[in-house]
Amino acid sequence: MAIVDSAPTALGRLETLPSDWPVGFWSHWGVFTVVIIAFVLLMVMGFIWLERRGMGRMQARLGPNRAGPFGLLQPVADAIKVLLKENITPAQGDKIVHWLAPVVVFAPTLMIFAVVPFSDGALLADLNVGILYVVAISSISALGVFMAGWASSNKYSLVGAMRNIAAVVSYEIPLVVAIASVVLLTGSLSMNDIVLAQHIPFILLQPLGFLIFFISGCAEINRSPFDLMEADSELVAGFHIEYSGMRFAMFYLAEYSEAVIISAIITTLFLGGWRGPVLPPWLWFIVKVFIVFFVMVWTRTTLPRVRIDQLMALAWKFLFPLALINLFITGIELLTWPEALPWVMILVNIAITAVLVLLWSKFFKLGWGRVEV
Amino acid sequence: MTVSLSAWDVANQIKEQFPDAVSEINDQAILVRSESLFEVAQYLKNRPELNFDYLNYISAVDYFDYFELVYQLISINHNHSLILKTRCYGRDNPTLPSLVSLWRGADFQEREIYDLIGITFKGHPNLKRIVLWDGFQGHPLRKDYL
Amino acid sequence: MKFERYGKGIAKGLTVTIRHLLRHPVTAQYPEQRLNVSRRTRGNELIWDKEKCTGCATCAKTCPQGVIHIITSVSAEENKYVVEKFEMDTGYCISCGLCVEACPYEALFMGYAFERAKYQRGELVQADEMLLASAKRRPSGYMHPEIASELPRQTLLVERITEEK
Amino acid sequence: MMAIKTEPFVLNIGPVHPSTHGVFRMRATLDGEVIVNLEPVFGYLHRGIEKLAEERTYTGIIPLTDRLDYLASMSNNLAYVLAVEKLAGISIPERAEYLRVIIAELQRIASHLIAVGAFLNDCGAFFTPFLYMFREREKIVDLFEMLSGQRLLYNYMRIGGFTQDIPDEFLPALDKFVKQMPSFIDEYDYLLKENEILLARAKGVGILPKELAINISASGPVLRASGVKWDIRKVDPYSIYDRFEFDIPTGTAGDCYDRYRVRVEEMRQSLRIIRQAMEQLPAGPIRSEVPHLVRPPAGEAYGHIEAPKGELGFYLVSDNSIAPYRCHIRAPSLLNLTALRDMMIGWKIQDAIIIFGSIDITMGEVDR
Repeated sequence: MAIVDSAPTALGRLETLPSDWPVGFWSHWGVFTVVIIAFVLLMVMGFIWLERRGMGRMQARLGPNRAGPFGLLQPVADAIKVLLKENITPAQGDKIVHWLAPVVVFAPTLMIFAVVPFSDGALLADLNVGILYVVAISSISALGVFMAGWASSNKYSLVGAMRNIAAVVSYEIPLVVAIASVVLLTGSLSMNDIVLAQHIPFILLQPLGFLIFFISGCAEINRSPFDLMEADSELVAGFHIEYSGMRFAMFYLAEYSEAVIISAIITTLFLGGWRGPVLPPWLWFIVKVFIVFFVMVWTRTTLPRVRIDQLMALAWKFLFPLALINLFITGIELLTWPEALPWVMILVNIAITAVLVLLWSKFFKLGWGRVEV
Repeated sequence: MTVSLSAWDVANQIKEQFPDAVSEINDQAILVRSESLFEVAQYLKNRPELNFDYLNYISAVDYFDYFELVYQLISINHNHSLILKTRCYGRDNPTLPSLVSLWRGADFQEREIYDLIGITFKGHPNLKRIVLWDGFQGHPLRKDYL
Repeated sequence: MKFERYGKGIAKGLTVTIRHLLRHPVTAQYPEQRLNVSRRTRGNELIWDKEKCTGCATCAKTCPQGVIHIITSVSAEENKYVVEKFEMDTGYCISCGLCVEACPYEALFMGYAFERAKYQRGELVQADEMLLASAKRRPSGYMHPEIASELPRQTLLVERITEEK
Repeated sequence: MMAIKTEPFVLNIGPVHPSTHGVFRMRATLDGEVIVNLEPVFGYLHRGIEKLAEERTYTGIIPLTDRLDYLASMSNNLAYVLAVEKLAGISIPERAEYLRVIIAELQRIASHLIAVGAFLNDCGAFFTPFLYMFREREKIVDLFEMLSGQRLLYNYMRIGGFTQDIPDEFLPALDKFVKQMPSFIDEYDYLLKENEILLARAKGVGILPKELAINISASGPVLRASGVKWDIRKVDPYSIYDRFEFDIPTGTAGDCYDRYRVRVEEMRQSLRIIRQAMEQLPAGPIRSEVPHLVRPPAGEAYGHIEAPKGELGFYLVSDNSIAPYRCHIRAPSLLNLTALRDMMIGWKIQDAIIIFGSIDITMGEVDR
């Protein structure tokens, strides 16, 4: 009932509200939509460039360096190439779903940016349930992935899609619990408030939460060592094996914009968002996002891939209990010493993290994974 | 150094057990009759002094009148080797006993010989063409294949 | 996953990759930056010395692919063979160098160049004048040490790696 | 465990697949992700080398042998020329013997580098070990290019020796390589040897028990990883291997990790052999007097070497003509695949890929 009641008021408020917004609601909306799309596309290009160049240098080669200075225009060249390619739909595939899947995967990634603050208050919609919105919307793309896997009528893509669903569903839980402990600290679900509350970055107050969030985030967006949904040495390309041309470009774009999102959310939740000295806030934000992504590139370059049962076990046996314990410890800390000095809390939390990880590693063992058939 | 066992000695041991099995002996190899190939091979594998547990290779040669199969047996424990040969007459449907149940290493090699030379191995669990496709006509490694 | 080692191995691996970020890449930028090939390189062409060739066809007999076709006639006044046609199909050539090795009169050379892609298959068949040496078609030192000593020294990766580990 | 009814389905892994190392096809029956049945399908790269060899001269076959295991052409050349020399009773000069050892061991390192790199790449380490290994292999390929003029299909060995003597700059470059290489091997060990994910993926996976390994005629690192100390260089020394000191690394469990470790350790041992051979390398001719067209007496011979992939042997039958009557190739890659099904059943697709990668085959040799 409350929703129905409040709906007209909310709409009414929109008409009158934006005293601090430049030219009213619709122009604000328009400007930020353009900003977000431009931001996402540029960041994706930057990420692709960073990944290919960074990985190239780590692998003792140069990486793309022909298109533009330092190969900066390589993503543009890639985009042009891929747009000129033929769109192929498998003859046995489900045409409509096959066509729809890239859209379903890509659209939510743009929607999430509505709540990511680039600077104080500079965001499309300062939802008071911001982080909940992020969690809710980001799960939608899993549906698109499964649509792609199913509609391609290819066994590889189906297996890849199944793996993806399994991974996303499992890793959502430690992810959300890790977020919950951050929310406990701030007392608000709004992304902007979370940033404002970080006088010291939460990575220090919540080291364990950060670790869990980072690992589950990597798993959510299929980055190595959890990239078994599109494992190129096993499933060739996973769910998008049958895609080409523009639709493939959408998947490619979605993959990297998901990486942008996870980096942006890690930045917002744990690294103090746009806060930082000297440089303008938006630049701080971008720099931090790039640093987070660089760590992902670094791990991708180094680590082998885990197996699907190990992936699930890691989520359920390692991350999930640790996330719960982290949540409890955070709650207890807040209840017992609400006024404790932050630096004491940092030391205590880092100690707790170290002890817990070591302890869990001791207990945690996997079977060899062979199934008798 | 892998010692090549004297074919004469081994042949004498085989003759004690299977008097009719050996048809010809020379310095390098023992030629056994194709009917008793399996028994002789089994004997060579299981006799502790010989203990040929490793089948190194099988080769088949087309001599027009007959096909000659060459088995090199090795004992990992004793580090000695022996060449066992057998002949298979008739070009239409040459048949030999399969040794897969003794040495599984014979699996692909017998399939290959079946494929390229055209010798059927009785008792092979999965005897079909290995490198050529199923409908292929002829056996390329025969000397009369052009 | 065994976490008995607390991710120590993962951390070790990460240090190796990050250290490579600061090292020189080993890639050569091909069209601009050309490395010297071996002095004995067996390029995908054959160079023929018409003066030295006696038309004995040893090369044609040696060639495992049967690439070389040589037609000779007998010249009565000079009492020797005259090569009427010396043709080879580089499309079938496997660059094994056996012909150069076999030639008793040292009239054949492997080519030093390696960029001999053609647009038409027909262009791969080379005969007579096309096979002669020229500024663009330099012979390599394969089986010809006297030529090898004049060619530039081969670029070796082992000498370009400067970092000690 | 659970009562969900599942239905197995058939998945063709290959022939065009990034991890089948060539055109190999595994017809896998899967229950979910678990392999319940598997059938290897060969023949996509069959060129009939054994038949082609019957109509070429003895020297003309050497380029063909390059194309068997194209990642270890020198080893193939060596096995073949040893068989012919045995058949024709040709002895070769001392210097050539030493050079053959050096080259064969270099080739072993090059081949193992690819095997290890490809195996780690199959495990999912995104091309990093692969490219590092390729960098090291590049150095060896450079050396071989200096010798033979080509980078993949060397065609360098001849019956009775070599085509040409080594150039002057070869030994200094080799010396530099031998000095550099151990630190690089250490570094790659540091990169992934103790990596927890790799241990979890490869340890205990794809076990080939000792008895089965012997029974299927496995050879090379696959056999040794199962704990059988069987190396042709030691048990039946060909060429002059009895003059060098080296160990045979063996595994214990016979799993993928052991096969990977055995290969890495073999690289170190190969470096050891090269160092010894370089010290002892005598001067002198590199080719004995062999007629242009070899006509071995009628008879048969089997020459075998410990190639990087296993025991590579050539069984040659001569009828006193310029071409062999029969040339049978004992291909280690093919025989090592015999137990593929046993190793893979019950594992998941991901394991199947790394088990296959750890066997290290080259399709040129499997299909011939």
